Amino acid sequence: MNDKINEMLQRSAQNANQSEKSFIRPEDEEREVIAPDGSTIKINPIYDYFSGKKPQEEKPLNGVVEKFLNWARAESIWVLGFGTGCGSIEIPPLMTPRFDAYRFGVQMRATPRQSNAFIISGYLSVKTLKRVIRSYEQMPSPKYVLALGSCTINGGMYYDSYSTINRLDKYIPVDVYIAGCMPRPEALLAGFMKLKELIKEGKAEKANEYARNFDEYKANQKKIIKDWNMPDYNW
Amino acid sequence: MEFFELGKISLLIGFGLIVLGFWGILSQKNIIKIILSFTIMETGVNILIVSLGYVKGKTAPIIDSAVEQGANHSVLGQVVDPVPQALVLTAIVIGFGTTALLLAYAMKLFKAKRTLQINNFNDLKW
Amino acid sequence: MVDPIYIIAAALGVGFAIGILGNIGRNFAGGLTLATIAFMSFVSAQWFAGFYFGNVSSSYIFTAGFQPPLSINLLMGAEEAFLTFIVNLLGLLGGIYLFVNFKRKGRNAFVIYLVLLMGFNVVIMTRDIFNLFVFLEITSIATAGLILIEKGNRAVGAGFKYLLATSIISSMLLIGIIFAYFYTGTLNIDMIIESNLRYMVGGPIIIFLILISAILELKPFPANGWGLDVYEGAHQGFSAIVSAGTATASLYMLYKLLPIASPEWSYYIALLGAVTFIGANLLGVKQRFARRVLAYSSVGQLGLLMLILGLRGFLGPNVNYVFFGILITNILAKTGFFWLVGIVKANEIKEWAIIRRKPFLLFLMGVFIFALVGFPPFPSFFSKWTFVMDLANHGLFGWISVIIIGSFLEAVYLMRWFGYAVKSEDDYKFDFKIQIHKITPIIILTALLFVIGYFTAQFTETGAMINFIPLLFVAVLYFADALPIWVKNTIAILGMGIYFYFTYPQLDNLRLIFEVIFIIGGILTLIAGYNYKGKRQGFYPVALLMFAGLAAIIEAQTTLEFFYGWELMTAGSYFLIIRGKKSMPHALSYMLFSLGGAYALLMAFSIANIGVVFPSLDILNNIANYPVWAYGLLLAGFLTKTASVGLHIWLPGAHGEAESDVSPMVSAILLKAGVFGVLLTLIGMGQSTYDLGTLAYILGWVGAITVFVGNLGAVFQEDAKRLLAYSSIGQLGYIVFAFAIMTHLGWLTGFTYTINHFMYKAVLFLTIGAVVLRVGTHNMYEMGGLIKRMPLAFIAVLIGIIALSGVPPLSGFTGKWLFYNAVIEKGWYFQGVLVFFSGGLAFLYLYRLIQTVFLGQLKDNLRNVKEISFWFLIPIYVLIIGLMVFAAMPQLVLQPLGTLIANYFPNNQLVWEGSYAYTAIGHWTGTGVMISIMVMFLGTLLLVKLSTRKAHKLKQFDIVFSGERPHRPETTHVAHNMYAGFYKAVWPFTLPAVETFWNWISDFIHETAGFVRRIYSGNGQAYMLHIVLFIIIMFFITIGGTI
Amino acid sequence: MSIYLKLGATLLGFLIVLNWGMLMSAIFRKIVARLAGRHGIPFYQPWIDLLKNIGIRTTLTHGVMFYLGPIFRFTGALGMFLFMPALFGSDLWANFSFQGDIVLILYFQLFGMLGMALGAGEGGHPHSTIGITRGLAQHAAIELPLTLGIIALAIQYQTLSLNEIIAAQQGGMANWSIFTNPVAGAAILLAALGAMGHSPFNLVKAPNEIPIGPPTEYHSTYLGVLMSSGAVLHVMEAALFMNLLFGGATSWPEFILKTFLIYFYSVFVGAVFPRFRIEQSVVWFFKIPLALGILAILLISF
Amino acid sequence: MKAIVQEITEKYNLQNAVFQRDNMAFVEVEKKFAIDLVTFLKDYHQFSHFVMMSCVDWIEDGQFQLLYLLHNPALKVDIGIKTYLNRTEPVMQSAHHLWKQIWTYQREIKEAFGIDFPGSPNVDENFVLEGWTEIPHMRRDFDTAAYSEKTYFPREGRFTHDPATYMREKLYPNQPVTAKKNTNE
Repeated sequence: MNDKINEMLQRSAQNANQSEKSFIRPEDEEREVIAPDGSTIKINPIYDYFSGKKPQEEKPLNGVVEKFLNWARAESIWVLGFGTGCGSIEIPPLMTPRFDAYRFGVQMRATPRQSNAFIISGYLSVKTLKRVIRSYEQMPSPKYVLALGSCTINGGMYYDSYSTINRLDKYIPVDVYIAGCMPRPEALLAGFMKLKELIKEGKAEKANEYARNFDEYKANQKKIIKDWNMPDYNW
Repeated sequence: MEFFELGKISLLIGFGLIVLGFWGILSQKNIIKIILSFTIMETGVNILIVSLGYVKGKTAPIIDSAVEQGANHSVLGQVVDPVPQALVLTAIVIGFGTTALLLAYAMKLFKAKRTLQINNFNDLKW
Repeated sequence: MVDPIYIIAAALGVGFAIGILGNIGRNFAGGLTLATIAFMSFVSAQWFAGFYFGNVSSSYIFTAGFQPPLSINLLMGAEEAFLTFIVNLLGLLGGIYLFVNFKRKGRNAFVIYLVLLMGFNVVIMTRDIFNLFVFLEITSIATAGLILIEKGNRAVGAGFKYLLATSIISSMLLIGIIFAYFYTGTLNIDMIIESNLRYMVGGPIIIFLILISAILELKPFPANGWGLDVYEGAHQGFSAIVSAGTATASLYMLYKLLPIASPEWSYYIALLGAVTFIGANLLGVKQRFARRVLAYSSVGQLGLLMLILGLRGFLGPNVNYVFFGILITNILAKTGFFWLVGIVKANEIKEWAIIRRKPFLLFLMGVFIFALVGFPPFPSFFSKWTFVMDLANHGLFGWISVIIIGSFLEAVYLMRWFGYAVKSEDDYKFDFKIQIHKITPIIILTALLFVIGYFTAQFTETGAMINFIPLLFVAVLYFADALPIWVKNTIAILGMGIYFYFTYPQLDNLRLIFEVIFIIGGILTLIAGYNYKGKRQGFYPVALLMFAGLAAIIEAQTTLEFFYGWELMTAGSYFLIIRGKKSMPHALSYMLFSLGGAYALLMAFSIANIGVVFPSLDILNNIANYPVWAYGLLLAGFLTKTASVGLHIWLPGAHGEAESDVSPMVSAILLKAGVFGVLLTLIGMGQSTYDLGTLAYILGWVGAITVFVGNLGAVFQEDAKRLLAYSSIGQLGYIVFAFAIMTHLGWLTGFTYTINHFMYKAVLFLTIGAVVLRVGTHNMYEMGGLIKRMPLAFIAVLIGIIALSGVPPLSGFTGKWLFYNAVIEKGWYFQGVLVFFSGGLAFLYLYRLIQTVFLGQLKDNLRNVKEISFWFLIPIYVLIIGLMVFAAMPQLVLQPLGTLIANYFPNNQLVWEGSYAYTAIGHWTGTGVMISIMVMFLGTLLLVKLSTRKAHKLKQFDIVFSGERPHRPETTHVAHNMYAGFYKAVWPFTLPAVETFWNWISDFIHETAGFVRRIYSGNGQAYMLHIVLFIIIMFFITIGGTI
Repeated sequence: MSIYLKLGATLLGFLIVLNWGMLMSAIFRKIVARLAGRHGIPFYQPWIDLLKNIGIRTTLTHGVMFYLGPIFRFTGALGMFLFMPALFGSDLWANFSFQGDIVLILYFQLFGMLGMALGAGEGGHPHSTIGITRGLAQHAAIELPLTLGIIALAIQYQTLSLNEIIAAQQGGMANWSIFTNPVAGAAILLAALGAMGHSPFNLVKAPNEIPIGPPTEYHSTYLGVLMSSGAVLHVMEAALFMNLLFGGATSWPEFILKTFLIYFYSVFVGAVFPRFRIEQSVVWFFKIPLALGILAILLISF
Repeated sequence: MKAIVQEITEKYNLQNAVFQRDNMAFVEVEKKFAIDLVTFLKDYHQFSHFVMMSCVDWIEDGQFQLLYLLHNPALKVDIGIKTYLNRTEPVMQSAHHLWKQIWTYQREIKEAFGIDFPGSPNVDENFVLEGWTEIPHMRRDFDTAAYSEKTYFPREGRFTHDPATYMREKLYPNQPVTAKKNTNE
C-alpha cells in the first residue's frame, strides 16, 4: 500500500508546478511531417495556417459618399448570432411581431463575415471572451459592438468572480452600452436607435480605434487568456 | 463337336488367361501380384497369337524330316502358318522386357516406401 | 539424299557400340550420342528440304530385301520427313539440355535416350502394323527406363503407372494386330486398308481394338491420369521430350491407322479430342503446381490436335497447314516451357515471382504463354484462324465453340500464372542459376517460334498482306531496352511520327480520325514519358506493341489483318496495364474479357467468311447467313473493349492501377479501338439488306445503361484514377449510344464525343497521373488544397471538367446539344432521358474530383510539393489548345465530319451557315456563345477586381469556425464519403450486380474443376480401371455392341 | 437594328430584371413577415443591404478561385437573361436568344453553379463543401423531371428553340402549353419547386444546420455580387417556366406579373412544407415528378 | 436501514453514524476504508445508484471532507459516506472503476480543490477553466475578490447598494423605518 501512497505524493508534487507549463495542446505545438518525396517539413500550427498580419486602419472616404454609405450602414445592421451570458435570450423577441427589429433593417446573420454588429449580451467568462475576440476580429471593417447589461460595464453581480471580466471595453471596443441587469427588448431597440445615430454621425469608428491601439488591446486579452493558441489577429 | 477341337481350345485358354490377367491387375493390391497377373495376361496374348496360326491337321513349320520335300510337294500345304509363330517370339521378348522393368520398378518402389501396397503410391494426384 | 534407314542403323549401331565398348569416358559417350542425333536430324532435314523445294517424291524403304507382305517397309513421305525432322531436332536440343543430367546417370542413359528417339522415328515412318507395335513398346520401355534411373523417388510411382498402362494398351493393340493378320493375312497397313477389313464379319471389333489402343496412346480425357503423372513427375527436360515425342508419334500413328476404319471414327476421334481439350483445360484452372499445370496444358493441346485430326475432312487443302501449325507451336512452346520450369525450379505457380530476378526468362515465359494461347505472330494464331474459318465454311459452329471454350479456359490459367510471375511478391529465399547448356536450347526454340510464325503467315494469301514492319520496330526497341529513357522515347516518337507520315495519305476520313487519335494521341502521351528517370525496362517495346496493334487495325484490309491487329493491341495493352503496382488481378480480368471479346470476334468473322474467297473487311457490310448472330457477336466482341455494362468490371481496376502515363494511353486511346470496331459493324449493319433495327435498339439501351452505371459508379469513388476510369465507362456509353442511333445527327454526336472524350480524358488522366506522381497516393481524401501548389494542374483539370460536364462555352456542350437533337429526332426518348440524367451525375463526380484534390485544405505533408512535371504539362496544354479550338470553331471539325457521314446517312443533316448550326428543331452557334460568355465573364471580372483592389490574402485556417480555430487540415477537409446523403437515396443502383454475376461464373468453373479433378486419385490401379472402363464405353459408343 | 442599340436594350432589360428581382425578394420577405403577423422589412431594404455590402471596407480573399466564384455566378445569371428572349415578338427585347435554344439555357444553369461550387470549395470551409454536395445532388435529381417535361414539349411543338415554343402558345390562354400539355406542365412545375430553391428544397443554404452553406466565407462586394445574381436568377428561372408553360410575355407588365405569380407559387408551397433532408428530396423527385414526366412523353409520342 | 448501518459500523468501526431521516443516514469512515465500504455497499447491499460525490474544505481543521452519496432503489434509502483527507497531502484513491460518472466528479474536484485521484481517466484535463494558473479556485484560502480586483479591471466608483435599504430610500424616502435595520456594511 505504501508504494501507492508515495506514488500519489510524487504525482501531486509534479502537478504543483503547473503554473509554468504552457497550456498549448499537443496538436497545436510545432511538429515534423514526412513529405511524399521523403523530405521532412516543420509545421508551425500558428504561423503556417494563419495569415497573422496586423489589422490596419481603414480610413472612411470623403464627405458625401461616406455620409451616404453611413446612412446605408445604419439602415441595414446585420447582427451576428453569437449569444453570451443571460442577455442572449433578449435578442430573439426582436424578431417577433411585438418588437419586429426587421423594420429597422436589423437582421440576424449566421457568420461573422457577413455581420456588422456584435451584441455582447451579459457576463463574459474568460473562456467565452477568447471566442468573442476571434469572431469580432473576423468581422469586416465597419463593425459595431453593443454591450448589454451591467456585467459588461462593471462586472455586475459577478464583479468578484475569478472567471468573468469586469470591463468589456478593455478587451474589445464598445460602441453602445445598454445598462440594466438584462435590458428588455425595448431597451435593446433603443440601443439600436442610438447606434444608428452614431453611425449616421460617423462616430461609430471603433473598428479603426481597435486597429490603432491593437497592441494594448491584445496585451490585455493575453494577460487573462493564458492558452492563446491563435494568431494575434484572427482574419 | 468341332467346338472342342485343338484350335478352339487354345483360343479359349488364351482369352481365359487374358481375362484372368486383367482381373488380377485390377483387383490385387500387392504390386508383385499385379506384375504376376500382367505376365499371365501376356502369356494369354501369346497363346492367342500362336493358336491363331494353327491349321487343323498341319505340322510345325520346320522343314525337317517330318515334312516331305520334293519337287511337286509344296511345303506350305503341310505346315501351319509360320508368321504368327515368328511374331510370338518378338511378343514374348517384349513381354519379358516389360516384366523385367516392372520388377525393377517394384524393387525401387519398395526401397522408397518399404511397402508394396499400390494404394500407398498416390502422391501425384489431382 | 541419304537413305532414311540409316537413321535407325546409326541409332542402333551407336547404342550397341556404347554398350560394347565398356568403360569409355562418359563425355565421349555423350558426344557420340549427340553426334548420332545430329546425323539423324540431318538426314530427316535433307529429306524435308527436298520435299519443301519440291524436287523429291516420297519413297518407300524396303527391309530385308523383300516386298511388304513378307517384310517391313518404311515410308519417307512429306509428312514423315517433317515430323521426323521435328522429333530429331527436339531430340538434339533435348540431348544438349539433358547432357549433364545423363552424364551423371551414366552411359546407358545416353543409350536409352538414343533408343527412345529411334523408337519415335520408326513409329512415324513404319508402314508395318506389328513393327508399329514393337517400336511403340520400345519407346514406352525406354521412357519408363529413363524415369527409373533418375535419382530420388519422385517419379517412380508415375513411371510404374506409365509402364503398366502402356503395356496394357500395347497388349490390346497386339490382340488387334494378330486378329487383323488372321483376317487379312498381311501386316502391312496399306494392304490392310485395301483389304477393307471393316466389311468382314467381326472386322469392326478388330479395328476397334487397334484404334482404341492408338487413341489411348494419346491420353484421352478420362483415362489419362498415368500420362499426367509422368509429365508432372519426370525430370522436366526429359518430360518435354516425352510430351513432344509421344504427341507427334502417336498422332501420326493414329493418322496412318485411320483409313482402316470407317469414316465415323473421325467423328468419334474429334469427339474424344474435344472432350480432352475442354476437360484438361477445365481441370488446369484449379491447379496450383507449375508442372501439373504444364501437364494438363500438354494433354489439352493433344486433345486439340486429335480434334483437328478428327475434323480433317472439312479442312480441305490446308489440313496440313492447320495441323502442323498448331503441332509446331505446341511442341516448341511446350518443350521450351518444360525446360524453363527445369531452370526456375519453383514448384508453386505463386512462387514464380522469382523469375523476375532474370527479366530475360520472364520474356521467354511470356513468349511461350502467348504462343500457347494463340497470339500473333506465333503460328498457332494463323492455324487456329484458318481452322475456324474452314469449320465455319461447313457450318460446324458447335465445334468452333468447343475450340473457343477450350482455348479460353487454357488462357485463364496460363494468364493467371503469368500474372503471378510478373506481379506477386518475390520474398522467396531459394534462388536459381542459369546454366548455359540449359538456356541455349530454349533460345533456339524461341527463335524458331518467331521464324516459323512469320513463315506460317506468308503461307496463306491473306496472311502475306500483314505488315510486319511495326513488329520489327518493337523488336528493335526490345533489344535497345538498355538505353536511357530519353533515347528510347525519342526513337519511339520518331517511329510513330514517320509511320503516321507515310500512312495517313492513303486513309479515308473515317480511318483518319481514328488514326489521329491513335498515333498523335500516342505521341502526346509518350512525351509525358520523358518525365521518368532511369531505364524504365520493358515499357517501350510493350507500348509500341500496343500502338503497332492499333495501327494494324486501322490499316487492315482483311478480317485476318484486323484480328491480328486486335490481338497485338490486347497483348500490348495487357503488358502495359500489368506494370502498375497493384494491378495483377485487374490485368488478369482485363485479359480474360479481351480474350472473350476476341473469340466472339473470331466466331463472328468465321460466320462472315462463309462462302467467301478473299476475306476483305467489306464482307462485314453484307453478311449473308445468320446476320443477326454475326453482327451480335461482332458487337459483343467490340463492346468488351468499350467496357459497356456487363463487360465493364475490368476497366476501373485496369485503368485505376496503371502507371501515370499508361492510364491516359489505355483510357483515352485504347477504348477508341472498340469504338472503331463498333463503327465498322454499324456501317455493315447499315448496308446489310436484313432488318437489324432490333439489334441497334438493344445496342442503344446497352449504351444508355452503361452511361448510367459508369457515371453513378464514379460518384462514390475514393480513388481519383478509379473515378476517372468509371467516367470513361460512362463516356464510352455515350459514344456507343450515339452511334446506335444510326442517323446523321446520331453519328455526328458520336464522332464529336469520340474526339472530345479523347482530348479531355487524356488531359484529366495525364494531370491526375502527374499529381499522383507528386503526391504519392491515389486516395483523394489524402490530397487537398493543391491549387496553391499546382495552379497549372488546376487550370488543366478545371478546363477538363468544364468540357466533360458539357457546360456551354466548351466543346462538351457541342456534344450535348447534338445529342438532344439526335434523340428527339430519332424518338428514343427514355434512353435519352436516362443519358441526360447521368449527365447530371457526371457533374457530381467532376466536382468531387476537383474539390477533393485541388480545393479545400492543404495537408501538412503536401506543403511544399512542386508543380506537376514539365513533361506532363506539354501534352496537357497541347490538348487544351485543341479543346479550345474545337469549342470556339466547331464547324472546322463538324463540317468535314458531316460530309463524311453523309455518304452513310444522307438525310436531315446538320446545316451550317457561317458559325451558326441549324438542325430541324434547334439552332446553336459555338463561336457566338463563346464570345458572349467571354465578354460577360471578363466584364464582371474587371468590375469585381476594381472594387476589391486591396483584398487581404488569407491562409487556409482563416475561416469562420464558430469561434474556434481549426486544429488539423485533415479534420477540416471534406473529402471522404462526400455524397453520403445522395448515397442514401440511390444506393440500390450502386450494388455490384455485374461483379457478383461474373464472380458466380468463375466460382462455378472452379467448383466443377475441383469436383471433376477428383477422378485422378493418384492410385495406379484406379488409372488401369479408367482405361478398361474407357475401352468398354468406347466399345458401346463406336460399334454399338455389334461384333 | 444596330448591335449597339441591341446591346443597350439588353443592358436596360437586365437592369429592369435586376431591380425586379430585388423587389420580388423584398415582397417575398414582406409576405412571410405578414404571415407571421409582423410589419416586416421596408420594400427598399434589399437595395440598402446591397449598398451596405458594397460599402464594406475590408475584403478578404482565399485565393484565385474564391473571387472567381461570384464572377462565374454573375456571368451565369447575366447569361441566363441573355440567352432567353425576355419579351416575345419585340425584336428589341429578344436579347441573344438567336445564339442557342433551350438546351443552351438548361446547361448554362450549370455554369453559375459550377463557379459557385469551386469558389465555395476554395474558401476551405467544410460547411460550404457540404452545402455544395447537397446542391449538386439535388440539381441532378431536379434535372430528371425537367428534361422529361422539356422533351415532351419539344415533341409537341417539334422544336427546341424557345422563340418557336412561345410563338406556338400565342393567342389566348387556351393554347398555353400548361393547358395543351398539362402532364408535362405538371412535371415541369414540380421540378420548378426544386429549381427555385424555396422551403422544401432549400437545404443548400439551410441557415441553422450549416450556417448558410456555400456563401459562408463570402462578404462585402462578393456577397453583393452573389445577392444580385441570386435575384436575377430567381426572375429568370420564373421567366423560363413562364416561356415554357405560360405563353411567354409580350410586354414588360405581363412579364412582371407572370414571373411574380410563378415565383410566389413556389414561395407559398415553401411556406407550408418543412425542409426535406437531401435523400428525401432526391427520392421525392424520383417518385411523382418522374412518373408524370414519363406519362407526359408517353401521351405525346403515341 | 438501521440493520445495514449497524452491520457496517461493526465491520468498519465507524464513528458517529447520523440518521438524518429514516431513509437517509451519514457515516464517517477512515480514508483507507472509504472505497472498500462504498464497494461493499454497492455489491452486497444493492446500493446500485451513485447519487453524487462532493467535497468540503474544512480549512480550520486542515482537512478536506469527501462525501459519497449512494442510493438503494429497492429499499429507497440513501447513505452518505464521509471521509477526511489531510489538506497537506490531497490525494485519494480513485473510485472510477465503480461508476463511470465518478470520472467527471473526480475531475471536477481535482480542478476545484486540487485533490488528485491517480488513475482516474483524464483527471488532469480542464474541467471548466482554461489556462488556470492560481491555486485551485474552490479552496477557501483562495481570495476570489482580491484575484478579480488584481486581474480584471474593476471600474472605480462601483459600489453595491443593499437592495432592501436602497429601494426603500428610493421609493419611500421619508417613510419611518418600521423593520429592524440590518447592518450589512
